[in-house]
Amino acid sequence: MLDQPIPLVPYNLSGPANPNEIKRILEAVLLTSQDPLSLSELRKIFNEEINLEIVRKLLEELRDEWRNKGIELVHVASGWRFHTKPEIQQFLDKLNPQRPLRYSRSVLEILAIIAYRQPVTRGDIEEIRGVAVSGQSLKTLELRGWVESIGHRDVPGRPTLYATTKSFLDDLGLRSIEELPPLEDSGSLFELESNIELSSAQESIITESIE
Amino acid sequence: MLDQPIPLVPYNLSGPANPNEIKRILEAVLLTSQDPLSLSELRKIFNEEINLEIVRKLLEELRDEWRNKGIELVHVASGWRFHTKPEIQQFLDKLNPQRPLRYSRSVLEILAIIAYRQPVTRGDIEEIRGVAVSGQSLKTLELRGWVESIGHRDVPGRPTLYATTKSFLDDLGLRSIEELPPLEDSGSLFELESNIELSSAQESIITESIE
Amino acid sequence: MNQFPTLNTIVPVKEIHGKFLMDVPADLYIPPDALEIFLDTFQGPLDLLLYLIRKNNLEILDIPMAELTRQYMSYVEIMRANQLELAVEYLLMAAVLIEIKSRMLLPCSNSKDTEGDIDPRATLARRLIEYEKIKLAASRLNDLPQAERDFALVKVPAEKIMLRCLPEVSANDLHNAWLALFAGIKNKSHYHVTREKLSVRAHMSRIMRQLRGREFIKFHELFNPTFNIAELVVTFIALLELVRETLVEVTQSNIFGIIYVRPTNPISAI
Repeated sequence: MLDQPIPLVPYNLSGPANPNEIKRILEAVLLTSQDPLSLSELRKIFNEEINLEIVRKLLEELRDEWRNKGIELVHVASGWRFHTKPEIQQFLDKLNPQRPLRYSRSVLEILAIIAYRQPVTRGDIEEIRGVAVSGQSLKTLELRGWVESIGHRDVPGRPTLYATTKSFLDDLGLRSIEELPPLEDSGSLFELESNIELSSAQESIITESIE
Repeated sequence: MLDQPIPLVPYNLSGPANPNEIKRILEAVLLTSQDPLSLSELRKIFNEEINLEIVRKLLEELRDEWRNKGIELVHVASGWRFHTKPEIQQFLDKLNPQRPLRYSRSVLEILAIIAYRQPVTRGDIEEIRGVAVSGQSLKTLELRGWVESIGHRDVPGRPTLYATTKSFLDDLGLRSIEELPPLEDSGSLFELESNIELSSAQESIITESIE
Repeated sequence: MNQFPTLNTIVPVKEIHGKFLMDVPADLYIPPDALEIFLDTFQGPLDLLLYLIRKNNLEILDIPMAELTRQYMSYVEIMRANQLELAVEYLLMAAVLIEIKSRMLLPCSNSKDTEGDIDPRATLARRLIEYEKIKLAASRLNDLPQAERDFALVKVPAEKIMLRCLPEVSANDLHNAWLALFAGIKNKSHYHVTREKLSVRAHMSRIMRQLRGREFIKFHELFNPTFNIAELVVTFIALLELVRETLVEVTQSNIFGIIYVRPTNPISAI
């Protein structure tokens, strides 16, 4: 359907005359924007005189053109954005030797609970993990812009409800929460392999010592 | 000299095997960097195993490849960087429309008087507007490059004569001052006379009209 | 290789050189140096229980409570013996385990309508399953490429043009300003404005500009040969107007001689 030529709405602001010109502009604008740009934002560039479908089609063409580069055009939750392919990271690290901090296991577990069980209160998180949640861990995630409070549960104490943000999806290159890896059923996991649960960290501490 | 193939120092860090691969990496790294990167910084990416001359040559090739894009690779004092070409600015502005700035009414009135009645002195302007003209308003217009002093009137005090500049015409998209909307359009506001005659600001507006 | 991530990706494994100083059951040896790391490694009692269950190949839906409780208590005892600050959750879990174990020892309840039906282990099993899912999900989440850690965002700086920050003015704005100005004046008194060719004013400016910085200019220099008749006329009128406003002087030393136009105040004097 999209393969058929779509007539361009005439565009007259000292403007791009043809699809290639429009693509060149889309490319330049996306390369200068750190945040993802939605279709409708991109359409604004051309005074909204270009059909959304055309913008989408040109973006897809652009994505294909960049396929073999070190940078890729991706479609994430809040729109389209360029980012480097993971294989480029090793070179970037040479330039900026300090690597960004990795999140601790507890922060990651809290994030996973919020992502998969949202909206949740701190109490819900504590119930699942069986331990108290440090304010620091939640703060870390909020400061990163991955988690936000979206209201209060209507129970005594009115605890804050947390959910993940669009920016969380953007930063993981996802379009929606459904694109997260599915929650594995523990039962099937157990059948698969029981010792994968024994993380080597735990293993090394306890089993190692038996020898 | 550089056109001859320069043998690449073997590069072995899970690494780029050929010039195209290196170029692809340079491109990705430069697109993610806000600051210019010097040749020696760029060389660091490859564990300094690549000749500076080769890096320079590849950057020049990259610059040529980007020539027809909305973004260009430029060599500035502190190194190499990508930036947008000026013609992209209008589209970026659409994306982040700053609330359009407006000149105050008094600045606009002063500009109108200078445009329609030039050359005029500050005294002329004050006479027409009936209020003192702040130095700031005139300064604003002079700094903008729209108004300049073109001499002095030979009366006591030798007041400066102001006129509009060519840059004023350019910025308003006019070829000449005659292209300003004619004042006779104001029809009912003024009594029209068909005489084209020489009439100075004072004569026509103030003196003549006091009947 | 292993499609399931290990916790190596999350918690760095520290080297342990400790020797065993304690005599504890064989499957519970923990080098004392490792105890703190042990506490750090486990996220809490659920995590420890899961470890024990998986390590011993126990069935999560049919937990042998006696064995699990025995092992769990051994760990807790070791930690307490070493006076490690044990999170209260570990002790709470110990109590839960003992309670479940003791309830299972009781004969099946006579009143079927209460809790008799429900396996006392059910809640624990449910929590363990849920926690295990999350634990795995956290690990998978961590394996996803992440902005700033695994890839960088592209941000090419835009060359900002200064002019863009300045207010825009259109010719109509000026016209309106003019109209507003005189609408105001008209309200105050009766004014009478003649129609005027703007070009006179424009050419007055042009002539003044040509004169700028000069002693004089020859009359004919004011008349650009490319001018049309109207422009020539307007230029002449502009010159007369400048004379009238005493901005310029026009002199001629002899009949048919060169006419000089001088600014009354050469700009050099500014």
